[in-house]
Amino acid sequence: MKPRLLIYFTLGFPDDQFLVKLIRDMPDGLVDGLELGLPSADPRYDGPKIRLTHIAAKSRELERFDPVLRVCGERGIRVNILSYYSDFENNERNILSFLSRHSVHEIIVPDLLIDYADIADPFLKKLQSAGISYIPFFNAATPDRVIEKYMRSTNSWIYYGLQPSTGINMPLDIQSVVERATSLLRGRDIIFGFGIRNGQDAARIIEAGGHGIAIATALIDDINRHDADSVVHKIEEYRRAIDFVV
Amino acid sequence: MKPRLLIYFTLGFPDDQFLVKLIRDMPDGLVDGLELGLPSADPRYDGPKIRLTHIAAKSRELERFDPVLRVCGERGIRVNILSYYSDFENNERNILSFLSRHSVHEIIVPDLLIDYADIADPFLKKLQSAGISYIPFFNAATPDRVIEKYMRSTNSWIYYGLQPSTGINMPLDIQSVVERATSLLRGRDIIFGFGIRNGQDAARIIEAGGHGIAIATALIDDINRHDADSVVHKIEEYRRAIDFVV
Amino acid sequence: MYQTKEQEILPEYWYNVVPDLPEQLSPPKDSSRDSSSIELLKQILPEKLLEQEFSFRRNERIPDEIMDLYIQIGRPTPLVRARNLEKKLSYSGKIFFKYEGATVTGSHKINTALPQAYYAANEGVEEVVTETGAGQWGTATALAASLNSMRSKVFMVSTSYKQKPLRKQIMEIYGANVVSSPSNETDFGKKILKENKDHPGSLGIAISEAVEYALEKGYKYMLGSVMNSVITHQSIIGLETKKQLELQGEEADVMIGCVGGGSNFSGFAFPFISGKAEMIATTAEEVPKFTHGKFGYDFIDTAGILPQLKMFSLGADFVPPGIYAGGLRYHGAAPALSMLVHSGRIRAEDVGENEVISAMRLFSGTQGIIPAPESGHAIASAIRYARQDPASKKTIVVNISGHGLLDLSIFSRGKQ
Amino acid sequence: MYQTKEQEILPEYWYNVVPDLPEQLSPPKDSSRDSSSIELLKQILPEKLLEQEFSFRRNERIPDEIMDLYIQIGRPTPLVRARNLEKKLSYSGKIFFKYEGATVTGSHKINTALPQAYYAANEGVEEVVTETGAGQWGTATALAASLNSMRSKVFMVSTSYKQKPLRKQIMEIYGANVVSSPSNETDFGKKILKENKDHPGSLGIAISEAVEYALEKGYKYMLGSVMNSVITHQSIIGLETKKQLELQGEEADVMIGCVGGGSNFSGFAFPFISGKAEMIATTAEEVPKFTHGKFGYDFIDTAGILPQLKMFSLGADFVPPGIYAGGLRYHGAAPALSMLVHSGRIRAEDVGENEVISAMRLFSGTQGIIPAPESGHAIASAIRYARQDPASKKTIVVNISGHGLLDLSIFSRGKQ
Ligand SMILES: Cc1ncc(COP(=O)(O)O)c(C=O)c1O
Ligand SMILES: Cc1ncc(COP(=O)(O)O)c(C=O)c1O
Repeated sequence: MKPRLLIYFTLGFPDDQFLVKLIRDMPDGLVDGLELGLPSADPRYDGPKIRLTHIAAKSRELERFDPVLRVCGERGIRVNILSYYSDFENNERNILSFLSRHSVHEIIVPDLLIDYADIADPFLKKLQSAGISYIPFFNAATPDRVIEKYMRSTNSWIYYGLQPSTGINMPLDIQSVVERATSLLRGRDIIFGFGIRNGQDAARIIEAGGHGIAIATALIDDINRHDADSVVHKIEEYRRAIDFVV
Repeated sequence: MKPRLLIYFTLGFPDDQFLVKLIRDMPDGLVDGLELGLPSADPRYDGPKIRLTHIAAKSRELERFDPVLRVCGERGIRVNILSYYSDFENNERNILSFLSRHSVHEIIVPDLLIDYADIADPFLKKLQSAGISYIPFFNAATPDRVIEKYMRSTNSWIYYGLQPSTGINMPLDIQSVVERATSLLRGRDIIFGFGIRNGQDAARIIEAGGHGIAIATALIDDINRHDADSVVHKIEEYRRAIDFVV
Repeated sequence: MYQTKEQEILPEYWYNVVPDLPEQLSPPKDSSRDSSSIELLKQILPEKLLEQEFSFRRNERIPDEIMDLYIQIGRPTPLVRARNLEKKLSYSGKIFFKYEGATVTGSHKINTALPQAYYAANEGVEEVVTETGAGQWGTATALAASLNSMRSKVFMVSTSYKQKPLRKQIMEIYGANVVSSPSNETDFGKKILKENKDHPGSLGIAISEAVEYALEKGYKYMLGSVMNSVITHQSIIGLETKKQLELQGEEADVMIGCVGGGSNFSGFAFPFISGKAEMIATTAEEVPKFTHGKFGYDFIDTAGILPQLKMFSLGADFVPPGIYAGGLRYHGAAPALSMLVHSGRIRAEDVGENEVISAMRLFSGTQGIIPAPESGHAIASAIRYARQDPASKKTIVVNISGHGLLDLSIFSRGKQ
Repeated sequence: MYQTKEQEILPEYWYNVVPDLPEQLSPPKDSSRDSSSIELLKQILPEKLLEQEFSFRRNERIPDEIMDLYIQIGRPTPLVRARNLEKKLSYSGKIFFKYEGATVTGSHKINTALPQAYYAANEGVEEVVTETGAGQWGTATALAASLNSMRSKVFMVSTSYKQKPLRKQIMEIYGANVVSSPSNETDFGKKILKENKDHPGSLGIAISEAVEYALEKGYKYMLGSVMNSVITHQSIIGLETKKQLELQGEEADVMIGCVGGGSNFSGFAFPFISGKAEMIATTAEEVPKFTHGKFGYDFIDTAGILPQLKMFSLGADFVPPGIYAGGLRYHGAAPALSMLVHSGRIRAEDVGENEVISAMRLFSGTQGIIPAPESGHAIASAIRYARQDPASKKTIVVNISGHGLLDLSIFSRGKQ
């Protein structure tokens, strides 16, 4: 199967118009999906660059983001939403109706299994009854029994973080991390994210058996400069890198 | 074979008359032999009691001891002479003629292998040419190679000291000492001496495989008191103790 | 130790508990909004160490070079049945102790100092920097540096620097450059000295100075506890213990160790975490992080240069009383250990000075070993346990993290 | 040490060299004409010890109870290949060291203290008495007494008493009653103090006091070296070493140890005496008993209460310079060892303070162990040997009789 390329944007950063334009003008088939982050008051597992996008996004009124979601729908780009549980908690109804309004059926909640493990089960039930699929967010620190448990309660693909937080670049043996993840999560598609620095890293992930990559921090500077061409150019590089492998 | 009983006297102690009388009056067959010590200026391996007999004996003129040796001859009692090498060295000719005068063919030299090991070989040659048999004096401290060597250069019986010096009573596991000696000296008769305290000890030596015992310090007090009856009485006790075993 | 049979006891891999935790470990947290103190680690820690820190492989292969050094410094350390102590306590079960004091530097600290120094040396670093409180970590660092042909610099908490001349001397014998902290060699130290020129120092301050110094000079910093990779290295204690028990046909019912930053306890106990053994983590009554601390994010160091960790803590600015067991004065405890105490898998226990000293006397008089005062806490817990039910048949295994030959003064404190 | 495989290394029998000597050992000699100082031994030494002393069995079975205690105190001790030292010296052969510092009391002395105390306790004795110079023997005695539920009294040479408070403290932790010698508790001590109230003391004087005290009170005296039974007990060092080398497929070409009274050297080397290994007995340049002493009868103690022994001696009234290595200050050396040096089987070598200190520094920096200054002499000889012919393929085995953690001050003496 063709390796998948996911791109992350924080909603509201740098502004809604830029994101709408960027997505609208994106070449056909360049990305396999978008991961859209709801701006958070406490993006604790994000590195300084993405942290900045949350701060910059300021407002958390979800209606503001409708145009971005709409253009995704128009272009047929698959979307999932990322929300910290700390935000979801206080804004549950709005978020759920935002998802349903845009027919988004997938959500990533990066802090759920870490800081809210004890209420994760009722939360997942709630998502289920709202028809939303929970995409487990795992990383190298996720214990086996946690992985086993959430593999049983969902049949979604998996988002796997390579680094302890986004954007930072710790020394990493990509091969061994990816191999461990794919062997633990046999039978599931795994998209790797967090700290992919360049096409080489991306290719190595696919070579090691990963099913796709997610890119975020690498694009922030260009987005911040409203430089859509450059963003697309970078995305194309990643695309080539992973397609080349197969 | 009947266990042998050897009695040691220091020549000249307490005086020649007493020794002559004691030996002359001794019951037939009570002892199997006498070991007669030449008084020494430095009886270094004797305990305080026998040391005293050497001091008391004073004179070292050997002619003085002729009567004692003569009565032994008359009674047919087998005799060997004990001389420290330190005395022999300076008095060689006299001692050799004393031995030949009384047809004594056996000599014990307790310090030879310890303090004079380096000149032991020529000394043994000299004895041999004088027709005198060297009785090895071994004890628990004698190294195996020393035992082997002197076993080869003589075919005498062996005198085996149980204690580091005469007369003292160190704690002793008689059984193990005797067994070790008899196994090392297989084929030779071994007479055990030094520190046999009582009939029980004596019996234990024979039981463990010893061929005989030598008694000395145990009699000194009685000899010193000129108490011949008591001396004979004690000797009889040892006789009974070792004869009883067989 | 050092026997031909050492290979039977030495593991080939270190064990990282993280994949076996009941819940996911919270990642370290940046302290500031727009810079990454996590990325700062890259400047002061060897790359290979960070790779270990964040990849959380259950089994981490021990490089051959480190294995050789482990053997040279006295691994495997002995696991001893404390028969004399059992008798003295009329305890019906068995008491074993794992004795880390048998390493040449006298404590478990060398277990992580060696790989850290080795990784640094492999990156061409010429000098490593660290702090020390009780002196054990500085000693281990100094030897590890010497064995890897590097210089070492040790910021030694001022009170210890004054009270423990022997410790300083050993570090110097191993070639270390030892300075009293707070010192005039860092901005942070200068600032503190300016406020109070007789400041007694603290571990948090000394860490801050060492990190600042390493950053400034481009040297590598060596961390003695708390971090997960350190605990992974220390797992050699528990892995050996496991094998040693196995070879004797024994099984641990209770495992006891003392907690400063948590490295000796975790290294000892974590390899048994999936089993049924009861576990007791003993802290000093004066530094009751588990029983009186808060479970949440807090700073590793006082200056707040390093990231925050989610752990039990009494606060990074906690100033501990001048207790005799310098190694237990740290305000926090390693995240994985904190989680397991929080979850109830590991029980925490505080013991006070008098109980510790009489436990140490009892132990020395029966087993002959003079334990480190830190380890004395574990011994006190073990004795407490055995006394509660002398008829019990349980097998107690206690970790003795170090010897106390250079801390003898503590015994005078306990004199009646 | 303490491994399951300990049984593979621990011997079942001690080895007594006497049956294998080239010549017969001269017996002890009474000092007076009309009393027996040999028989006096019966009053102050346990019967079983004397029985061993004078029966000279080649193989002396180690009682089970003592075997258990041996394991408790850390036997077998490690035999370590000093790879780092080899590298540092660019030595082409191998260097192994046997490390007696790994026992809980930190030196080989416990090897004989345990059986002596055990025999005394078996005879119902309530208190054992001894002297100590460097402190190692007193420490071993104190623990051995405690493990056998007896009291202990230690006459500690006055200079050491003042200079080594830590040593005194350890003995007290083990329950010993430690007094400075010369003391007011014996007639001999009083006499000496009367002549010079600041007398620095000596080992000979302390032995005399301990013997007098034991005689007076009906206690048993513990002797730390020189006697043949002591050397027999110490043979456990060499027997373990032999087995450990064997298990590794190695053979000793050179064996090196330091000599005070001769017990650690003899215990280490004698089990190899029938082989071909070269042997070097190292003494302190300041106490050159073999190179400048006389081979003949001399007193064990200064007061002349005990019998004389035929040995190399500098004279029982020899007052050694105040050297750092207290354990090497004794005037004589065990008779069997003296004989073998006299016969040429063992080569004697003197080394001086500077050479010793730099050898110790080299050893500590490469192997991590802080050796006792006494053992530093053996290390110096080993390094000398390796440097003489670095291309040699010989296997050097050196005995490190103790650790020097409580003697660190010596390193300051060696500072440039
Ligand atoms: C002997 C000893 N034990 C225990 C500790 C406590 O540290 P940790 O909890 O990391 O093992 C220390 C720290 O210095 C120590 O030196
Ligand atoms: C560590 C150490 N080594 C060596 C010696 C010397 O004694 P010996 O020659 O009897 O082994 C001593 C004596 O105190 C000692 O403490």
